[in-house]
Amino acid sequence: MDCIDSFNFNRFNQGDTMRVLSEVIKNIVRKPFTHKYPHQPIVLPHGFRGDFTWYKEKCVFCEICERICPVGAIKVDRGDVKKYEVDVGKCIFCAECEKACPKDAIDLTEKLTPVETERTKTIRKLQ
Amino acid sequence: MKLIEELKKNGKVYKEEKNEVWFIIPYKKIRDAIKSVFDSGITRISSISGYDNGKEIEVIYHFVKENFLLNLKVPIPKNLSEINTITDMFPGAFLLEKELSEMLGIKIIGHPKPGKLFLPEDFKGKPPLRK
Amino acid sequence: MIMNIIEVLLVPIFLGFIYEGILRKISARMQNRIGPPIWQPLLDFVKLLSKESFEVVGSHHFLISFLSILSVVSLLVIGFTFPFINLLNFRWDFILVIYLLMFSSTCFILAGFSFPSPYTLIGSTREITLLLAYELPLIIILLFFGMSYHSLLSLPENLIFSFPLFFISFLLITQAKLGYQPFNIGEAEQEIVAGYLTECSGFELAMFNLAKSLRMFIMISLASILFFNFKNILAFVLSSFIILFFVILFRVTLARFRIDQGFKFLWIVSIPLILIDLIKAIL
Amino acid sequence: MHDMMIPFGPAHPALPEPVYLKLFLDGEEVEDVDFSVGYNHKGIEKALEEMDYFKNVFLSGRICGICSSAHSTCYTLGVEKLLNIEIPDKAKFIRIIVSELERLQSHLLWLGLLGHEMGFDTLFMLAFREREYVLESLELMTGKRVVHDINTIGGVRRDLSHETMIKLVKNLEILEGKIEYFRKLVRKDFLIKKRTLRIGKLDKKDVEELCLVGPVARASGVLYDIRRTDKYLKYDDLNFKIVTQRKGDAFARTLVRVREMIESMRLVRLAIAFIEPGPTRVKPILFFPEKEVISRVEAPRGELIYYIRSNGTDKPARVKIRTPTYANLLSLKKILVGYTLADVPVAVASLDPCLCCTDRVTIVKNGKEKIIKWEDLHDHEHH
Repeated sequence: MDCIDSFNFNRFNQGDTMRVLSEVIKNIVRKPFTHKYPHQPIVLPHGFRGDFTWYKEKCVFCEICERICPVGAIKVDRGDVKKYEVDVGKCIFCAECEKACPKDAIDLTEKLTPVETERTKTIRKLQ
Repeated sequence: MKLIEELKKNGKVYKEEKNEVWFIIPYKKIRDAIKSVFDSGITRISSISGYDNGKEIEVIYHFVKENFLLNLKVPIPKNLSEINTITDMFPGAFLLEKELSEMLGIKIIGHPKPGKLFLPEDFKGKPPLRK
Repeated sequence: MIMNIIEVLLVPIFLGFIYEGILRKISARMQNRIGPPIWQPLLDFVKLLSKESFEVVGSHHFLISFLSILSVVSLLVIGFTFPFINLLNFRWDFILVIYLLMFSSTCFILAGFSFPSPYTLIGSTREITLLLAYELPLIIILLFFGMSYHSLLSLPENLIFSFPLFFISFLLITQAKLGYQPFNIGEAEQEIVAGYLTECSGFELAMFNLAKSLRMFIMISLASILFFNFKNILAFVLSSFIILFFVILFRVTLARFRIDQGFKFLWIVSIPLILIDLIKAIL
Repeated sequence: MHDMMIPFGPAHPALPEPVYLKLFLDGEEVEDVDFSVGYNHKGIEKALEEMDYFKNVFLSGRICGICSSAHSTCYTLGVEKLLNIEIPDKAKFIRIIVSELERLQSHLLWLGLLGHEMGFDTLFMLAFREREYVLESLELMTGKRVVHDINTIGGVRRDLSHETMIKLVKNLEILEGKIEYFRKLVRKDFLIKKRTLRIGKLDKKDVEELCLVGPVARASGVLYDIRRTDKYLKYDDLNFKIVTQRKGDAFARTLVRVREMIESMRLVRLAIAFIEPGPTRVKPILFFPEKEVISRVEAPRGELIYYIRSNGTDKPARVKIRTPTYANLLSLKKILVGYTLADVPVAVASLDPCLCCTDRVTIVKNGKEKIIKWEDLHDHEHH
């Protein structure tokens, strides 16, 4: 049979609370599962798509990342004064730019993005 | 299948794929076509899509029976912009028709509870998905 | 004299907060969380006092403040009757305890009724229904041991051994009185937001929360006075913690009853339990 | 004559979802119910029309937080059908692993919420504790915990390394015991039974009539699972069972979901075993013919349908999404009327509503009936 009917028990059995009780008693002596997050750092696995980092020395200002970004968070100005601007508030951490970059100038590090209280502070003007 | 023969009287097949049949039904004959779907024993309507192609509004009913998908496309002239309800035969189309009516501005004749679903009650202006 | 009164007023309040802190800490550990520090309820209270208390349109703000203070005061007065405080002891002091316990609950209910909100209305109605279910067994238990604390002295020391079923049903009543699972029906947040306290804020909420922690202290102390040896202060504290542990265990392992189920459960379970022990004692 | 009207939502402690239920009560009994949705308009259907096919993969993954990869799988399957490309087998299996892990975390989240609705916070905490293992696996596999973004047109974006597979299997071994524990718990627990048995009944006829989908339909004995009927991806190669129940009450839905978790874990193990080295992505030819396709997947909550229509440009002409909760909403009246107020949270939770999926829709109103363009909207949302 490729379908199972999980109807093989007594519906009129009132049930008990023993299972929760035993788990709860065991938990008293266990170490807490939660962390005190900001005081205790968390470990992010390898390959986590975290905070946006850009390396100026590698970048050739080819504008590929600007074109490929789904949310338009990256602005590249390849004029006389070369400018690179990223809005981390818009970034969705998809890592498309990291994949597309021919010079490996973009890295989504294994760090969390710092929280800002103002919208303007999330725009990073990199030079 | 008998239903497909039946439907071919009302409209014509324009695309046929594995487990999928796409019909185009003239606006006048939609009631008969839906009736024959209902009579054939299909109870499940999965979705109603609408698309404004500039000249007319195409409404597509997607019926499902197990793995078989039956799609009926009905072009509605823009100056008419109304269609009979199918909620009397397929109660599952209740919300789908409501959404269709508010997003594409099609009047659903005989809908049991017309009114806005997603948009605010006092919404005025062009239906959002009209081109 | 002044020292004595400060002791009598502040010690129950302080202990009430500590009990609640312990309850929150241990239930957190039982759920494998870290949980708040033990003095968190005290901090909450102080913070709530500093908050603005909103006047709800269609209700009497003064009345609600008054009710919240009344419920705290009536619970504090119960503390006066405790045998090691000996401020307010007379021949029928259990009657006073029963009356004041019910009165403090009634303050909550009246506060709920005085708001023009469906949530508080339903919460209060449910609380009244529950009151009808647990008040009778409570009265039977208290009056069976005599009319006063004094009469307890003539009884054997640890009553829990001679009346174990009384103890079990008293635990159930405690749970219903405190409004913890499975009897947190009157303030079921998933159904009626916060029940009878939905519209309270600031000072009133702080007072009602204080009344709740005080009620926990009173009910637990009452249970350990009735069922354990209360002449020895160490034994009293120890037995209080045992009862507190039971309260936590109930709160953590059980879900909430529906009001009809809760009402039925209290009647079907606690009344027969009491009757069995009664018959045993009479024979 | 109704005694009183209780507003349930749009912001309510029981349901972290923006749905507004008007409950008309007589005492404690629910006599009538009226609902309104649409508090969560994101304008996604319109936005999908204004971005190109590749960027839309990320947008479709963000329609819903809990069934993120179901949405993007459905979208990419549709576009692949449109382009007529066949993706590599390895990509198919990786998609299966991610979507089954997602089903696992979604059902665990749901189990926790069910516990929360009946005041059983310990069950909530336990379920969320075990969910952490699933999220950890997903994080390791895809790089993010909730919005995985693993799919792309023509395959998957990240390969599954050997170490990740070992870690995945290890996590599954831990989870197996825990989920078995939950199965025993919900079948035997006194108060869970008391609160869910005979609540929110839906019989087979209602399900067929109202076109309900997913675990809700299966709990009433209707065998309707897209994984089985459509055999998309590689589901026909993997041996799994569809869980059904006959009674159709909240308890039956609980059992179906808990049993489904076990089947999901089995599927993940099987898919890992089936993976063979090879490419994970084919480069699609970027020519979009004028065509219309329909694609269906089984999301954690049931059948999810995308209708995609192209007009020859690099942007879709129309994307219509029918989410599972949207179909299941119709049953609200059936499962609420006649029960008491205390049963409302449990009954609503037993549908597992996800209004973020439902309210995707089409327009954002700016106070003065001004239609905002997608670009404006992006700046708008931060203010």
